[in-house]
Amino acid sequence: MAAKDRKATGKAAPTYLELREELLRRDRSLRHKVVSLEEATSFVRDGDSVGIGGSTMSRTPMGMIWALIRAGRKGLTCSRSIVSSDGDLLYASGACDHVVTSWFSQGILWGVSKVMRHHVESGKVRYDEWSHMAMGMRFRAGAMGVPFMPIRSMLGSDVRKQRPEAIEFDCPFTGEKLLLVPALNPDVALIHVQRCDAYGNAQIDGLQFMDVDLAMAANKVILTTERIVSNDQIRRAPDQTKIPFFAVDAVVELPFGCAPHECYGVYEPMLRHMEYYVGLVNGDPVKGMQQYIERFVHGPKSWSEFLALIGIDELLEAARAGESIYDA
Amino acid sequence: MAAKDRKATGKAAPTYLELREELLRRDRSLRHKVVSLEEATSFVRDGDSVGIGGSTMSRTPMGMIWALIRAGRKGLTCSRSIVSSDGDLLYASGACDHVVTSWFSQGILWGVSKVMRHHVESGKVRYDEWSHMAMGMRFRAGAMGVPFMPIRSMLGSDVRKQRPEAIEFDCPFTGEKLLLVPALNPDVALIHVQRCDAYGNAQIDGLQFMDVDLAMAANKVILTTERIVSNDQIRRAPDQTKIPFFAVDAVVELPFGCAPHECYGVYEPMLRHMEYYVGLVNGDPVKGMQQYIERFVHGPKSWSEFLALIGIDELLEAARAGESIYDA
Amino acid sequence: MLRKHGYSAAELLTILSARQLSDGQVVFAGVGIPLLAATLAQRLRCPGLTILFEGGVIGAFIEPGKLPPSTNDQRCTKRANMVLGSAEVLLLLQRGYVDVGFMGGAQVDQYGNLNSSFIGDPARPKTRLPGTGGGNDIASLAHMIVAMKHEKRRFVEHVDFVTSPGYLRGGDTRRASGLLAGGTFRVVTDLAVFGFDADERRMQVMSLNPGVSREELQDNTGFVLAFAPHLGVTEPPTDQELELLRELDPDRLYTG
Amino acid sequence: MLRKHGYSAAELLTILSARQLSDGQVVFAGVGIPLLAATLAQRLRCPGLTILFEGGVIGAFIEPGKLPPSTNDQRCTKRANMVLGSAEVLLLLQRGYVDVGFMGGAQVDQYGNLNSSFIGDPARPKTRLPGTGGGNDIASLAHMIVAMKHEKRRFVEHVDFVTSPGYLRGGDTRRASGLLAGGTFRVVTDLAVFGFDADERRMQVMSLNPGVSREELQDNTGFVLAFAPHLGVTEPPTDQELELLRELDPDRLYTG
Repeated sequence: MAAKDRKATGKAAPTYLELREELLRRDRSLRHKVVSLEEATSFVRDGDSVGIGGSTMSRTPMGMIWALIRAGRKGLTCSRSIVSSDGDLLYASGACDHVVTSWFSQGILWGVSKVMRHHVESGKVRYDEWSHMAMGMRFRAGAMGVPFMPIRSMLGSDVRKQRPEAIEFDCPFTGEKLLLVPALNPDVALIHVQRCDAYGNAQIDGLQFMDVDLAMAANKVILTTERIVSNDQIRRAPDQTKIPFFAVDAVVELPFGCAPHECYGVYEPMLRHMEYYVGLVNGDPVKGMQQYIERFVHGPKSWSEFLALIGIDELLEAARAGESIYDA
Repeated sequence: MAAKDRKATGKAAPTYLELREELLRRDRSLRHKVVSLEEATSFVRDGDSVGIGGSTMSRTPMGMIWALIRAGRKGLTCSRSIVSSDGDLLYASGACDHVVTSWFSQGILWGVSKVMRHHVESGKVRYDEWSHMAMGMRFRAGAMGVPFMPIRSMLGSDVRKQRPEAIEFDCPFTGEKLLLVPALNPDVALIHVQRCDAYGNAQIDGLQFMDVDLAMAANKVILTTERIVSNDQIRRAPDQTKIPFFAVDAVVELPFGCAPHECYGVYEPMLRHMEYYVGLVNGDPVKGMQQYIERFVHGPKSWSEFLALIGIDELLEAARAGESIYDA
Repeated sequence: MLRKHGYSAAELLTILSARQLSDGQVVFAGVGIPLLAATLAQRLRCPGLTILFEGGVIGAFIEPGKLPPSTNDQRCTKRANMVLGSAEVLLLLQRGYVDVGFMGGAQVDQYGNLNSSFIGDPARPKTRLPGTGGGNDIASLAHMIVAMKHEKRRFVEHVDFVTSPGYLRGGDTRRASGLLAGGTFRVVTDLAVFGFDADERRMQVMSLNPGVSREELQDNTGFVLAFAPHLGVTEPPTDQELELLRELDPDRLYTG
Repeated sequence: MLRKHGYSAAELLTILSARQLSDGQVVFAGVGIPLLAATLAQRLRCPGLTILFEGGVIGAFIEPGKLPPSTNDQRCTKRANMVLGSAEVLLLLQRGYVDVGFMGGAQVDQYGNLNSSFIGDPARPKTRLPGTGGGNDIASLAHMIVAMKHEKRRFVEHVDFVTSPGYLRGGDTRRASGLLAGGTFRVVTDLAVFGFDADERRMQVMSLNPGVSREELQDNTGFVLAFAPHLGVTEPPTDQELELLRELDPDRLYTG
């Protein structure tokens, strides 16, 4: 069943056999998958369940999200470990009406996101809150091909009470109470990495977040990458590959693809742009956001033009800081 | 409850709170843990449940097993993903009377281990067979601090029928039949790595097998390592650390610590010694084994003397082959 | 507030929180005051303190003046012993490797429950707050220190929403709900330091901060306070504590 | 056996098994003949064949003359695309990434069940065999090709012990036991190639190997054979197949 139909009929999740069939239908051979950012948007359909890699302001696939908004995608359900300004953009652009995460605001430095508040408090959109570990275990169950993972958190809390999708359960081994959290298998995952080859064998430096489980849980993966490297380079250190090619459907080379967020070891967040952004949108979550989207999402002709709007000085400064993590 | 008492009373596994208490009792600070091979044996008590790292002939902590046999340990229950000649030695020396694994013989090249057959068929010892993935999921449940993992294999087979410890279960989300395999939390894990620091921060190159889950599942970890490196070196690439120091209780620097087995990227198996060994013990699984243990386990004064018995030519040849994995 | 003492409320809070940690502990710290307090303790008294961050970091040493904007930023990994997945680092709590969880919240109640999700009725919230992040997991799986600014609207009889469980409804209710370990054992504010009694699991004042009276504390608290039999007075921040703290956060990113 | 044809039984078995694979597939191969056959297919006709090994390897290219002594040895990782944990690589089967599992066994029965655990009564076995390894997982979670030497004591009506499930007791019994996907679809031996009928799920001969008669096949089989309506004759190994195979295993490590 297609994502849109599932959403329309209220059916929560594909069955195990449907998931397997979707994988088997895909061409999983070692083949060239490099496409443009614009072409990659065709892998996401209206109404899809979209898993987003990275966490907060780190390794956010901002370029891909930006492209999906420009392509006019609607009705997406987006899941991510922690959602930052990517969520503001997704709600305010109309691309997404349902976020599944553990924490949602631009970042601790700026208090509560007025954009999130505006959309959620008005009841226009849905924000499902799970504990951070529960998010991880939902992706993990999806990656492992099982319907759930058992956890020992969320129990007793109101977070749990808001999630009837999870099931309390007496362990048949120990009699202990456990919470079973259901597998999350997004239709498509958007993940940004430091490097991968043209087939989609991806290496991720530093913080991994939940990206490996997310990639294996999703039916399709779109990779954006700072740099495409040769398959030979991948094969010289196969233990550094974190996502295997056969999980990947599209590869987009997109330098500074997380801007204005961070990419580990390559650039830190562009905090001046973030300050400007937060000032604008938290000042007026409707008009400010509209202004930002017009100027920074629909305005530029390309991702490079968007980067130019951030400004070369800020990019270089962020890159200098990003690379400094490797200073001894 | 101590391992020995649990074994004596037939109590299968420590409770969740017992496991937590055991961890909290341990000094988990960043402290120097380097000891001699002989000193490290004191971390294993008679009757302990011992998890063994590596798989088949790869990254087997042979030096540590050799030292435990010399120290006269008895009544161990040993679990490992796949057991090779390490299991022969453990049974025949009397150190171990119970093996939990998915496959047990010296290696595919030599047919069925006559030593394993002799001990198991006579009913003197126990060999519990689980599927390979079930072994992995048992360690994983242990590592995650939950009582079980759900799996979709073993169902319908006689492997499952022999393991009443696993529980069949109708999924409350999907109605599907699943098998719940119980957590395995060994009292102590023996793991050999290519390098670690004096605190126990360990890097593992190449094949990881189930070692990370095993380390986190066990109450204690004894690391043997080809080389001790500085903590500074570890901290320059923290994303290469696979086992964190606070899981580790003892660090032993032991070059060629897997001999005559393999250590990825350092040496391949010493097949001439293995051929000699298999010929001897499968020719006569009692006397041959006795002879081998006298000459190669109790005979040498040190691990280096054991290596000398294998022969410098074979060590060098194995090292040349081992390093060749990095030839482009 | 408290400017008269030559330090800010946030500085006092950070310093008092840092004092709750001991050398050799493994502490799981949230962003903001907890991160800063753990780093302060590490540099001041506890060189063997192991700090964990939700982004997936073990044994970090945050550099002075380079505080991270979240616990998911690369700055959190500087000279760390290990970087691992976000789920993996939380699973360390579940397995039992962690001595202390350490975080804040928007509201706390008399049983040490924290709210960082909703102000008002969750069905029609006055304010939708960011949510739990790892807070629920940390509070569910470890012994907790809570660091918070002390305001009447934040110190309430019952939180509007239990995001991160303390002792739930007191007594045995935490254990009965399936949370077999952990629980809030300290709440540190700019006015006082609190513990919990062993039976009812209700918050009680252990010591008043310098210059704070019982009455002032009660006036700023939304429920009737209990006081420990041997009520202490908190030692004021030392020059060394203040100096080191200001080195760590020269831009007042967290202590502003 | 079959020396008259200029190739050994093991060589024939390897070559016929290799022919069952198609380019672009993801195949999970056990050690021995399966590993060798998959590598042969990859070098001969299927450059885009992705080979998985239990040790934790994706997309390996085994070097001629350097066959690994197990699928857990470093030789399995040579020029692989990815090396990962043993549980992780098996979980790929459970998730559904794998087209074909490929392995052998000590016994096979009419429903494609494999035994590699016990000969005789498991309670008092005549022979304790090594056990399942990943066999049970592969057979439980993927479509299977089985490669075996054809002997009467190995081709039995019912295996002494179901280590790796085929269709269990035939018909719907596999699905009913909870195994929702997969199943044995080919058994390749040095005498014939077998499939399974769609209803009963019983083994049937699809083609006889060169020079093998129905009678000879039945004489060497422990249960009454069914033959497919359009019984074929297997194409004999080509010179190219034999040449490449002998390059791969010059020491007859697996084909001895």
